[in-house]
Amino acid sequence: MNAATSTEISSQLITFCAAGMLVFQLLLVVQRMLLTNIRLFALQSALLAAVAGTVAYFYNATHVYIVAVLTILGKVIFLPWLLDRQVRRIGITQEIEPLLNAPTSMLLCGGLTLLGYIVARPFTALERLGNNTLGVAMTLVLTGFFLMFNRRKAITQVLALLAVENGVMLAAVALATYGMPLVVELGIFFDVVVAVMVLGILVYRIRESFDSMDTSKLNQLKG
Amino acid sequence: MSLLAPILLVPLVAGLACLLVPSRRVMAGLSVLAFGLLLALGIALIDQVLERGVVTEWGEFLYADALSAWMVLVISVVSLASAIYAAGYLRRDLADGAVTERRFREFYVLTPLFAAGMFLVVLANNLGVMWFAVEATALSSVLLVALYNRRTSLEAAWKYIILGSLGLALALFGTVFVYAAAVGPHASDKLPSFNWSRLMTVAPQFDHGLIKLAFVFAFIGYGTKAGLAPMHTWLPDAHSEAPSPTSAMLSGVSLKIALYALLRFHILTTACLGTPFSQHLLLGFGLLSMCVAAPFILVQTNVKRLFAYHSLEHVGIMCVGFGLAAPLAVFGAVLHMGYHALVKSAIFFAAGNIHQKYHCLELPSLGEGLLQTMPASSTLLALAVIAIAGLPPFGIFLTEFSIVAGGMQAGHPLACGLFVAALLTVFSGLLSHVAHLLLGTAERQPGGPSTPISCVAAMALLIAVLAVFSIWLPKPLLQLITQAASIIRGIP
Amino acid sequence: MNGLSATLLSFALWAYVAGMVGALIFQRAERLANGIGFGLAAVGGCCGVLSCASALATGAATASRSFELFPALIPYVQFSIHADALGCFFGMLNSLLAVALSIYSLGYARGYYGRKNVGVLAAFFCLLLLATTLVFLADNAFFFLIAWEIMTFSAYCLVSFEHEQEETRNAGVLFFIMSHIGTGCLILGFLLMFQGSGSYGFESFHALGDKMPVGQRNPVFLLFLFGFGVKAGMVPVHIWLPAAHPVAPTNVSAFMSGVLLKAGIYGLTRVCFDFLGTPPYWWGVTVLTLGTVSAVLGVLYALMEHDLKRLLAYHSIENIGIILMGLGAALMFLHSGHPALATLALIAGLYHTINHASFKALLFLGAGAVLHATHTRNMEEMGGLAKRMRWTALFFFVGAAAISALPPLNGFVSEWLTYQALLQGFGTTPSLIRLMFPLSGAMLALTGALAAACFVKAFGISFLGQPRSDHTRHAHEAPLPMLLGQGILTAACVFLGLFPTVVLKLLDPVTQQLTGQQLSQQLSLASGLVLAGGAGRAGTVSTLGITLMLLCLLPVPLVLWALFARRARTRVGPTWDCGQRGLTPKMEYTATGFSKPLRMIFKALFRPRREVQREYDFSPYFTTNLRFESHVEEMFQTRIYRPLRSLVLYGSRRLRALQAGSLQAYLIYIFITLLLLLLFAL
Amino acid sequence: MNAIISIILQTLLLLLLAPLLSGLIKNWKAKLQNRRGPRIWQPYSDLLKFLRKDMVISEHASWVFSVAPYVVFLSALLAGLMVPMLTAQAPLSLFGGVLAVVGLLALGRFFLALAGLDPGSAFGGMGSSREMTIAAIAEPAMMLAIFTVAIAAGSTDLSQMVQAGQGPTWKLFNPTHAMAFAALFIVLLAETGRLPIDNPATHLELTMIHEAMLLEYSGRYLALMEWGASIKQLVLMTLLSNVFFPLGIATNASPAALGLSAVAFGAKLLVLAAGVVLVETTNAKLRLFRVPDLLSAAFALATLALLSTFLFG
Repeated sequence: MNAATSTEISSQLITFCAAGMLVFQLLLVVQRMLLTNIRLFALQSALLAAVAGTVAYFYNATHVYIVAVLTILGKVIFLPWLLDRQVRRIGITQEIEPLLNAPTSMLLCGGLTLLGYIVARPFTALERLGNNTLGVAMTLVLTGFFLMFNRRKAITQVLALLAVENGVMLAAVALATYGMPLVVELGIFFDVVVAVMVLGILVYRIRESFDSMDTSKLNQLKG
Repeated sequence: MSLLAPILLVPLVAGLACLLVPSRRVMAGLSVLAFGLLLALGIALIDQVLERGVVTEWGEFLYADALSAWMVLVISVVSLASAIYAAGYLRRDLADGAVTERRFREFYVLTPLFAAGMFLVVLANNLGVMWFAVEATALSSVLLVALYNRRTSLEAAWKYIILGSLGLALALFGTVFVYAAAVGPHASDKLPSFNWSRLMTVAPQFDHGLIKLAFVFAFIGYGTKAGLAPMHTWLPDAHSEAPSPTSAMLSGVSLKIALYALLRFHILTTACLGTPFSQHLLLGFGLLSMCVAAPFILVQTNVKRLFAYHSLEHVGIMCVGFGLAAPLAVFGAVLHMGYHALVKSAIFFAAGNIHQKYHCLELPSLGEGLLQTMPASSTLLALAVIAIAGLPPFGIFLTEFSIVAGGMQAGHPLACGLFVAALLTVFSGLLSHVAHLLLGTAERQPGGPSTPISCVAAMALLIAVLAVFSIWLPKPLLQLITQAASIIRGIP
Repeated sequence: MNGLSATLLSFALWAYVAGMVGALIFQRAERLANGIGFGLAAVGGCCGVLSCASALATGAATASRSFELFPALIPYVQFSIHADALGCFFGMLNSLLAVALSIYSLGYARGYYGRKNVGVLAAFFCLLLLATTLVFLADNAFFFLIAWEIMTFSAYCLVSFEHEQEETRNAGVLFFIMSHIGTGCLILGFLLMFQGSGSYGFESFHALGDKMPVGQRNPVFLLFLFGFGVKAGMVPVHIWLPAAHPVAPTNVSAFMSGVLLKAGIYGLTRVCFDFLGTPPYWWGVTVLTLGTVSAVLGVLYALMEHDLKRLLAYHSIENIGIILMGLGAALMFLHSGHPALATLALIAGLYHTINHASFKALLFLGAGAVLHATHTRNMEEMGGLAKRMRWTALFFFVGAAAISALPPLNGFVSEWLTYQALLQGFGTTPSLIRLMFPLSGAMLALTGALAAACFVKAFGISFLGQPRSDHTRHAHEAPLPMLLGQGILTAACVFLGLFPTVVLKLLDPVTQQLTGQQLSQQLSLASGLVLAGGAGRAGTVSTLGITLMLLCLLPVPLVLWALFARRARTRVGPTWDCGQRGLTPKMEYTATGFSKPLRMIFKALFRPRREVQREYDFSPYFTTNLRFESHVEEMFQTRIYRPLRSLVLYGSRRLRALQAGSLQAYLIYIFITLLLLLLFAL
Repeated sequence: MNAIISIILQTLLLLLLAPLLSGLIKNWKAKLQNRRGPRIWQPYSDLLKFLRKDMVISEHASWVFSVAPYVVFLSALLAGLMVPMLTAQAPLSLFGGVLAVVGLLALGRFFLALAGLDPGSAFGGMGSSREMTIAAIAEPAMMLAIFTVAIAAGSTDLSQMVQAGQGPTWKLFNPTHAMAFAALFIVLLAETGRLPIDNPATHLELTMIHEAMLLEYSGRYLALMEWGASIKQLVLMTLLSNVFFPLGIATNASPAALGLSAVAFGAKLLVLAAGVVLVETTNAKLRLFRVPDLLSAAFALATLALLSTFLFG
């Protein structure tokens, strides 16, 4: 098939996946079951991998395949499994009452999405793959950020952090053509994994000495 | 001969070696040795840089200009001092049962890795790699912060890692934007390199809006790591809860490493936009940090937190210096990096000695008259405080003075007024706290063995170095700093 | 400045350095440390006096060039000094006190043997001397500020030398903070000038002068006025002074009020007359007003003190006020284009500067000797010391008479000159503002009279009458070095009083430099015997003549004795006291009682708090035990400084809520910052 | 040469005239109170008596006690030599003008007050405290009044002031002069320890001021003190009369002029004394804490005088 249609298809695919990621993000915001949150995150990462795959396929940039594979290995399989294990070991399944209740958070996320698109608007010219991926990425970052201070459980905060990471990666893959240089991609992936492991260690130690994972209990250091 | 690669490898090797060696003495000796070697390499690097201007290795993967060389020097000096200090300090901690064998080893493995990360930050040519290195320093230092495994230290570590990695995620976002700008609208199949050396050459063609956006994210991200208000909130916790050698490295260098990353973006942005956009951000947030630090210092009750906030203030000072962008100011700020690294580490060492003697750091319970109970450390602490308070003959007076002078040159009298006012407030707080801590008659004579010799030696070393370089800046060093300043001001 | 005095000067500086180092090296052997430190300081002082005096006398000071003291090894900096006339004048003052105080300290420091580290005391004293000398000679803003800061710092260390008492520590901290704030203003001021001149050198500042737009000169002036005013102890930023002077070791308090305050005066003179060009009118008005207020308030608060050293400290404020009156008047005359009058006023101010240095230091030394002998600063426990410490009493008396502006001593001369300047100032302007001159003159008169009252109290209560405590009863005369130190200053007071015209000659180069005028010819009549108050038929005075006449008239009473009282005998008996029996020290008038009338008259200002507690058995009319307490607290302390301090601390405590420990909150800070910056970037 | 002669003459004049003046005032007061009162030259015989008597010096007293009488006496005398009495040219005008006069009187007061404290008696201190207080609050009024005249004359030299006054500019009812004179008159009452500020006749412990300081003196020292006090009074009155009413003062040393000026001087003194007597007899002594009101009134008057120089040229 000719290039025109291929770009057509690719951009549609990418837009679709990005939108999906956004949807999962919003679900993540309202959902309070920890295990479900982890699943949602896994699905979001899968969509990210899909975006990467699309880019790799249609613009035959082979090294982006590596990104896709790494994403699947790391963010779709390994990290969810790790967190899942943590959660089961700790045996807490419910997130406690977040800072803002569901409707308010949804409203806020709507606002953030709007902001994301406003910020991203001037750069549509730069987007060759599907329009508004930058907007989506921006929104993912902002809402992930919101999710982070809206929740109290250590695990959810880690998830939120990873969601922000996803947003960044989306931007990396879709905005800057063909993803970043390979070194950087590897570095980022490696960092994310190590970060989560370190966080895991800390969560474990915190549970040891606080016998709870409620980070709002961590407020002895004042002034 | 190649220097950059060894500078990266030596600490890595040392760290990994510490995983294997059995004896504690060997570990301590090894790290001191490694950092001593690094110092030598750093000094050698200065010559090379002054000679060639820019040193690159591994096919442009590693890159060192005057600024990097200066940072390398600062890192290696402080790390050496803290290695010397740690030798006595951790032995004492082990004896007190503050740390276990395992944690002891952990310290000696992680500290060199931490250092290695910092070296990579300043030597990386690729902005993405630089980001990766910063994240690495964060991850390696987190476990050091949590070393004592107290509730408070875990809390501090948690806040540090969460805020830190969030910030770094944002920084990555900014990096991505820069890359996108580098790629430019017309995509070619050939991947453009993401190397600093190349970016600077093509900076002016970048998309302005994108670079602005990039700088905002990078500013928030690296600013968080550099402890700029209002992203500084992790800083007092982490710095006060970490073991003193680590606090010294955190306050002394790692803040400046993040600042270095920020500066790279600042240079890029200014080169691209040609407007003082980034300067204004630096100036504003610098002043904000100083003003935020001041009240916390006035009413602080914990010695280490006191000096942690003081570091916040000094980060602010440097940012103001860079933001004013006048030759004098930038020169002062660059020099300030070095002086502050020396003094602040010495101060945290003193805090560590106090803690090991009194087993607490709360000013009220410490009481007064430390000059009597621990004369050596107290005298050195007094000297360090004189220096950090910006009193002559120590160099910080010179740097702060020239920053203000630069501000006047650049025509920001109000900013200068605010700057001086913040300095005065901080001075008042610092002086009243320290005077009441050191002077007077001690009610209780704390027991326990006297401070290990190495703990005092490290302080003395730093203060001596400071004193010497306050009144005498050797030609090459001066040249280096001037070059670094001109790099920051975007004059290659 | 010619070779000889230059070498002498460098010799003095080296002596101070050597003294400092030596004292530190030998601090274990305290006698040796004392001897080396203070001995070398004295030597350096002598060299300094010779050097500066010769430079002024030979006029070498006017011709002197600025030269590099030592090459700077750090960029943007020069350590250049320039012993010009003004610098030499203050340097002379500094060295003079250095001699007297160091000799005094040789004896005074013995009191610390075994208790404190005398070596450190001597070392910091030498450092202080070094720093002050450099402050007066520095020719470069950066170098000046370095010397200034070292001076402040060493002064702080000396003030908190006896840091065992809480009071001392707090006073030291207050002093350091206040003067550091002052320094901040100085830095800003200098750098504002630097902005105009593009160099730190004083030469360039001088060249800048009028070229600077007034809109820019005004803030500079205000900054300098505040910065130097703090150091000089000008009301309302004097607050540190009465706290710090009493608690310092006496030789240090003497040096502080003798020289340290004068550093502020030096700076003000240097800036206003040398740098800032022709002053706007309101500068002079401000300085004159502040001077008057300082003078009156200083002496009034001094009257309320019964702590001898605090009393003296408040008098320093008063005298600084008098000096500022001279300077302010000079500024006004400069504006209205009367250089000769300006010179007269300037001379009055500078003359009073050196006078105050001599007699205030003398008084402090006396107080130190008393403290040394009686171990108390509280006048209520003294009395009858004139018989136990004859020499100290004599010296203190001379100082008291001098500071009360009594002829023929030096205080009288400088105040006389001030009066002259103020009176002749009346004609300089048609506007209503000219009323300021006689009115501030009247205030000066009030100040003088109150000072006299205060020193009648100070001398009378502590040296006359009967001893009020055992310590005082067994007081002994101070050791020889201490007396020697006081003697030198007494001689200085008398000389400055009797031979004003000589001093005026020394002042010529200074005024030449600052206002381009030399008045010593006009002001000295009858070959220097008589001091004239300016050209034409303005008044004249001759302290020497007065003294001689008093001696000449002495025969009158003696003749009367010879004529009538040949057979009259004199015998010593108990005090009559209207026939009361058993007079005890308790019945003597107390210091508090002495100042009671003035306390009542100025009630509105002092707002004295008095607590009377009476215990009685059966009827309130038969009191068994009575306790009376009366405090006067300083208005500025209670109205301005304390509220300000507590406000700041309160605000800071509230701000700590920002760091409440909640991670969520911290994240929100970052989030909000991010959003704001995004909007900013758009 | 004739400078020395004039000095000697004026010294004698001061020494001899002073007691007479106080005697006169005492006598006239008595007359106004329908008493016979002491003879005019009673003070002379008092002084002689004191001179002849033995004296007792307190055991607590120090050297100040014995130096004070000389200083008080001599400073008053020297101050007198700086004030023009008969000739416009005061013998010692070169050695100091009005400021020096004030300074010398202050010197005397300083010693007097110290002498009051010296024997450690209960009353001396009270006396000196009050003396210094009143002097202090009288000082600004006095100075301001003097300044107004000095400014008009353009000099602080008394002879200059007198000559300037003699000039054509002098008007009897110049408001400036009138107010300044009034102010200075009140100060005179305060300085010479007259009613309503102090009662020279009393020895009631709690009300006296000047006398309280002399309590411990006896014999020839007391004589010097009293004499010094009266000389001071004479000096001040001369100052007042000659500066404000420089009528008939001899500008040259011709006998005729001197005679005329002597007459004029005597007349002026008599008038002034009469004024003092009137005030003393018609007023009761003020409470100590009411004195400031009086003196502040004097200060206000002096300020008004100053203002009027500004207003009326």
